[in-house]
Amino acid sequence: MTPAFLYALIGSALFALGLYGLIVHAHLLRKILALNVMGSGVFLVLGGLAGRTPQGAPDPVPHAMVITGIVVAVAATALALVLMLRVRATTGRTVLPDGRGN
Amino acid sequence: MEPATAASNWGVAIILLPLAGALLAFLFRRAATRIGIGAAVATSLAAAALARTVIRDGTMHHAVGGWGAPLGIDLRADGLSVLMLIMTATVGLAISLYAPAYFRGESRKPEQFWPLWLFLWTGLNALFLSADIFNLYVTLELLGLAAVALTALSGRADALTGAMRYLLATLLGSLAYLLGVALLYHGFGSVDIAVLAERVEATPVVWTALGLMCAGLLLKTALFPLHFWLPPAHSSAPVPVSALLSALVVKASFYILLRLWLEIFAPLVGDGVGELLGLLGAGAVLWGSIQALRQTRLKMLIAYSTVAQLGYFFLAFPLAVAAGVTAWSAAAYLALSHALAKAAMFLAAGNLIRFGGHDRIADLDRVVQRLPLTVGAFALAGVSSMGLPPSGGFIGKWLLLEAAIAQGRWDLVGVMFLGGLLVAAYIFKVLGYAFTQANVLHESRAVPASMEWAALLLAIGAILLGFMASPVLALLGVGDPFNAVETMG
Amino acid sequence: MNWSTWIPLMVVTSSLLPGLIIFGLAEDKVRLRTVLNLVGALVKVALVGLMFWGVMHGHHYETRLTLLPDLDLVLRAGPLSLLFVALSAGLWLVTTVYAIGYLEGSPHRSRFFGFFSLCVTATVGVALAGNLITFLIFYELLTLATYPLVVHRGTEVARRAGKTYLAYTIFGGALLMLGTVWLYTLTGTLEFTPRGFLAGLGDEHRLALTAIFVLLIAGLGVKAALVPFHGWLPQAMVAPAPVSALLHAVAVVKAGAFGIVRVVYDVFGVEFSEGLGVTKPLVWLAAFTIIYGSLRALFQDDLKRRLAFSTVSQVSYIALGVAIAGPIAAIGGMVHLVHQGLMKITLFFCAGNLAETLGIHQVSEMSGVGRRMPWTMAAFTVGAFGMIGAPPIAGFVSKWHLGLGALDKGQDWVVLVLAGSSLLNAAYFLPILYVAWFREPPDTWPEERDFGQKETALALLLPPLLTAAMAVGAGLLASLPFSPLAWAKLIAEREFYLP
Amino acid sequence: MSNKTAKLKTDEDERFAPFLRLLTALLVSGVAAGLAYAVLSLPHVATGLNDAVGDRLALSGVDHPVTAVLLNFRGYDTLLEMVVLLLVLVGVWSLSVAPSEHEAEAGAVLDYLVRFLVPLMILIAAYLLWVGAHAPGGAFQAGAVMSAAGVLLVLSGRRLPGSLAGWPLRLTLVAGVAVFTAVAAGVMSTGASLLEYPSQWAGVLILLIEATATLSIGATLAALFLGGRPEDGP
Repeated sequence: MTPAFLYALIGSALFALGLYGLIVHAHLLRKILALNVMGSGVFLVLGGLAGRTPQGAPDPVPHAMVITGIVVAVAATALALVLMLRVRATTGRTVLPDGRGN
Repeated sequence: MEPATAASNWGVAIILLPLAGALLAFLFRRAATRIGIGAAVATSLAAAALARTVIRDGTMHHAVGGWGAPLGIDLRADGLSVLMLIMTATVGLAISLYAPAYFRGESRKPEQFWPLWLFLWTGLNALFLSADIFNLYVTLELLGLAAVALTALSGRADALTGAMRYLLATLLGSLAYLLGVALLYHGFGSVDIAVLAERVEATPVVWTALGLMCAGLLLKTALFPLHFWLPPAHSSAPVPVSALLSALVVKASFYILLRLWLEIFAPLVGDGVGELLGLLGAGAVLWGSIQALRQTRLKMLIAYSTVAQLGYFFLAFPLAVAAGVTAWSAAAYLALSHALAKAAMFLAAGNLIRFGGHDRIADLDRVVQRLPLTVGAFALAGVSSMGLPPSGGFIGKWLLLEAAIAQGRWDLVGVMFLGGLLVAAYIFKVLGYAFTQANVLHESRAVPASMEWAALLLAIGAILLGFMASPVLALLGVGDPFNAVETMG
Repeated sequence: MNWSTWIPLMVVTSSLLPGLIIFGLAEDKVRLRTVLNLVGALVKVALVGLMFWGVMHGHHYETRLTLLPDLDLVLRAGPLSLLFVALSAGLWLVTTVYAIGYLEGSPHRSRFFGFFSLCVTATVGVALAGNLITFLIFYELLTLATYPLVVHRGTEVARRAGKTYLAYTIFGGALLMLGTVWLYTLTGTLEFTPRGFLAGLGDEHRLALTAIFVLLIAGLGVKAALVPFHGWLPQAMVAPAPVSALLHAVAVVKAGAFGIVRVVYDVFGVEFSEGLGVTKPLVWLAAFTIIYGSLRALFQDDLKRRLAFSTVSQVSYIALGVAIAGPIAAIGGMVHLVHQGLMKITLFFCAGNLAETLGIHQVSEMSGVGRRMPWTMAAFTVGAFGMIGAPPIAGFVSKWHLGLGALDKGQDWVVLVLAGSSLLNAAYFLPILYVAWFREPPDTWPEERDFGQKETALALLLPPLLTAAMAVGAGLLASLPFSPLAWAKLIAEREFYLP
Repeated sequence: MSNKTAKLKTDEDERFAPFLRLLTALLVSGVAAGLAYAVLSLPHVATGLNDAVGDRLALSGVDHPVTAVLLNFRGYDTLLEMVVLLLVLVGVWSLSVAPSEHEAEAGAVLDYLVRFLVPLMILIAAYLLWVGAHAPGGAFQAGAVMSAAGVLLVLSGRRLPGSLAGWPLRLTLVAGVAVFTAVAAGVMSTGASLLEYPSQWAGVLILLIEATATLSIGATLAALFLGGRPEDGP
């Protein structure tokens, strides 16, 4: 098992773990965190597998994609957090009404 | 590298024009409405120009940065892309005419609406032009986040929770899609659709990527049973936003799915997946229609109607096996008609709400006499949704029925038959009340003419599509997006 | 491309354009609206007259627009089209005059006349359709255009009637569309062709073609009010009288009946249909509907409902004539398309007059009304006797040919059906006439309006008198050239049966 | 769960029933297993686009491959991604107003620390930006450090003065995307493709884009941290 595959496997596990958290938890903050865990998993898969080059220096394209992905994830998280605070401010609760979303 | 052609310039322009508009509208807040309308007109003109050049010169290719795939990102506009861009421009222009009157008098709303909507438009245009699955991810996020922000614009509790649910769903969908992109890249060393199409083989990686990307995109497209987020979001958003979401945003993820399916996955996966998508589509048609029929609020009814109509597009997947071009053309035609009709319906609903202060269907109270243009818009849009002639919906349904009958798929024929009756039932439920005197008295507010006409013009567009099948189908043939040549061979 | 290419389209637009303009008119622009209505109607009649002349002299009128790559929107003036077009154009003119009088002073007239014009547009389109998809388009348009007329009054009863109307017609339209698409996938063409375009299809398609026939006839049977698809018709009676007249005599039921003629003769071809074995069941169904409608009519006290069930019965004569599948019966069926129109519209005009002038809606309220409104009741009497089949009124000519045609094809039992129907017609019309003419009038009428010296408004009185006169004329002068009968014979000779 | 019982519980208590959790766990394990299987089926050696990037690196205007991909080969992604960031800021501003200054007065130590750290962080940001051309670094890293400086200022109770919170702030936020877009479109005037830098100008243009991007990203992230639009004007 090369490190590249180890990263990718851990990434897969994080993705699944995040998915579990997203489904099971009702609290919006936990859901948002769960999505971030999932995102980290995806980035690990994307970035980790770039290390399979014969030369040793990793493939730069996935790395650039990860940076792009991270910025998008940061932005999405910011929006989600502000939205969560607004939901809490208007409804008094930090869960979604009528069941638990996903 | 390759010289920039006229088509390339227009292709780039329809991405950069709304972007520039968004930046300016954000910067010069007091002029946001004027800048927004200007950008909308300019973008629509650019879309028309692009369409003209693509019809004349064939598919547009543009290698961003001059590198070309697989190192760089390619933009591509074939008939299908152009059709989607025209659809976006038409609906976008109408909504841009509608929004100023809708937001007039509300402090801060115009300056918030216009940049977000123009960002959304940028995302849509970029998405329909992209030939690169990672770039598509970025456009998807651009689109999704703009849509969420717009959904929450009113700040009311139902809008906020609707937006929150929508955000969680759309992010989950994007992540699943992105993981699929990651697997495809590492499996085949490219994120360019055309390059991937040459390289992919039916390996576990492709299957996993297919599963992830399909699941993510279906969630974003709100295909039954992944539609749970759509009705609350689409019904609680401000009216112009509801129209955008239902008419355009769900089409974007469907478009990506269609592209991936046509170019990457279809040759590999056999009939099973297509059958499954068709089954879900059938479920959507029936379930969405029944739910729509049960609603007492107009906006909820229209939102569930979107769930149902989205199902029709997916009926094309099982039919494409033997009648590819007809089935896909039908899906594209239905998507186009639905965009115009559904936007018209939401805008009409917005007028009714503005007029009576509510959207309770049973209390519409002879509104046909007071807002004839608006009810006319709703009715015409309804005609197209039902698939009755003459309308774009009729052409789409005709083609889809033709494909289904030719293959003896009586199960799908039955679904379309039942679906059509159910649509008629809920549309005429609304119209029936619009003609009938209600027992309640309520105050009424004047509805600006621009709001009535925007709805009506869109609806008339949906009707006129019934007479434009030849040019539209000819456009769809540009660049052979549906692999007609291969199917015949 | 010459001007005759556009005449069929102009016939359609001559009511479409005024209709669209009327939608935009303010409620109080009475005169402009009236002018538009009448000019449209007159132009249409003139154009139809022109086409009559042309077709007699062997001219060819066809408008063709591309709809789908291999399917065109075709409007074509053949002899059969002209029969129906002439009926609708002529009766639209009369009905417009009547409607202007009937609706005077009532609200929402712009909307009413707008949809009224659309309705006639659709009917004319149905008549001129040169292929099945064009027919389907106008057929569905007719459904949509009549709905606002049915619910025009805006009451809860009207809303429910509209719902029933749609439930039937939308369902029927869906069946028709299904059959049409199916047919197209088999043949690749939908062009109406004399003696049909299916003869080339092999035996392996028999089952599919039978199913398609059933789908098409069921889809058309809804509007033609064939049992069991007739339920909407009596309910739709809540609509204003001109609408009832239009629904029953000209537009909706006739579109269905006309469609049946088209499908049997120009799609399947009568020999092919017979070979397929589908005409026999249609004869039975039509015969059953004739008797059933008459029986139900016997027990209705509401005048318009009685007339509605009478329509259910009478329109099936057309289907009967077609389904017997012989030349003489076909003549009877087609001529009844016109004759029934003239007679039934007279009856509905009269019923409208009674309701509008005296507030009479029930048969039981009609005692002595003949003395109060002699002209109206005279017209009514002509219509009623025509329905019964008494010579020399038009209805007799239809029944005579139907009977002869049935005997010609060896289906003698049909004559019994016709005789039975006539007896039943008599049984539900004669009591009305007796009560109206020979009973004493009551002291007060339910809701009397004063028209001075005249029994009612002139715009209400002239149309039924005119149509009644035409019904008599069509019967008396049946043997002259240009009579409906002569034209029906021409159609049968030219289109359906080679000499 | 009915509304009545829900009210008695806190938000955190709303959870799935154990049975459903188990079911979800099983489902998710299936997803993980499928992913692992797919990942392990990948070839053990793959160059991806490594060689392609290496071949063209000399033409890109920078020496570091990741920066070359970010700003040149796939610069279009980066442009759109900066649009995403800006868009989210517009969205956040439409949702809420920034909370006004915290009552908690910044202590002397924090105040001193901030005075000391902020200039240093700006310096580090500038270095990261510069070094990005040939080593790990670049606009995003630099922007992140800049925004950290901004966050420190916010935490110490400082706010932009009203005169700067209006259009000067908005201009700073927009500048990154605006300059990037202008360069991307501007090069087309010579007949080149979108974002096709003339090779001798590539380095300079990328630096220009990165410098403004750093500024805008820093400002945007800090503004996002505030969580709402500044209270200014009506």
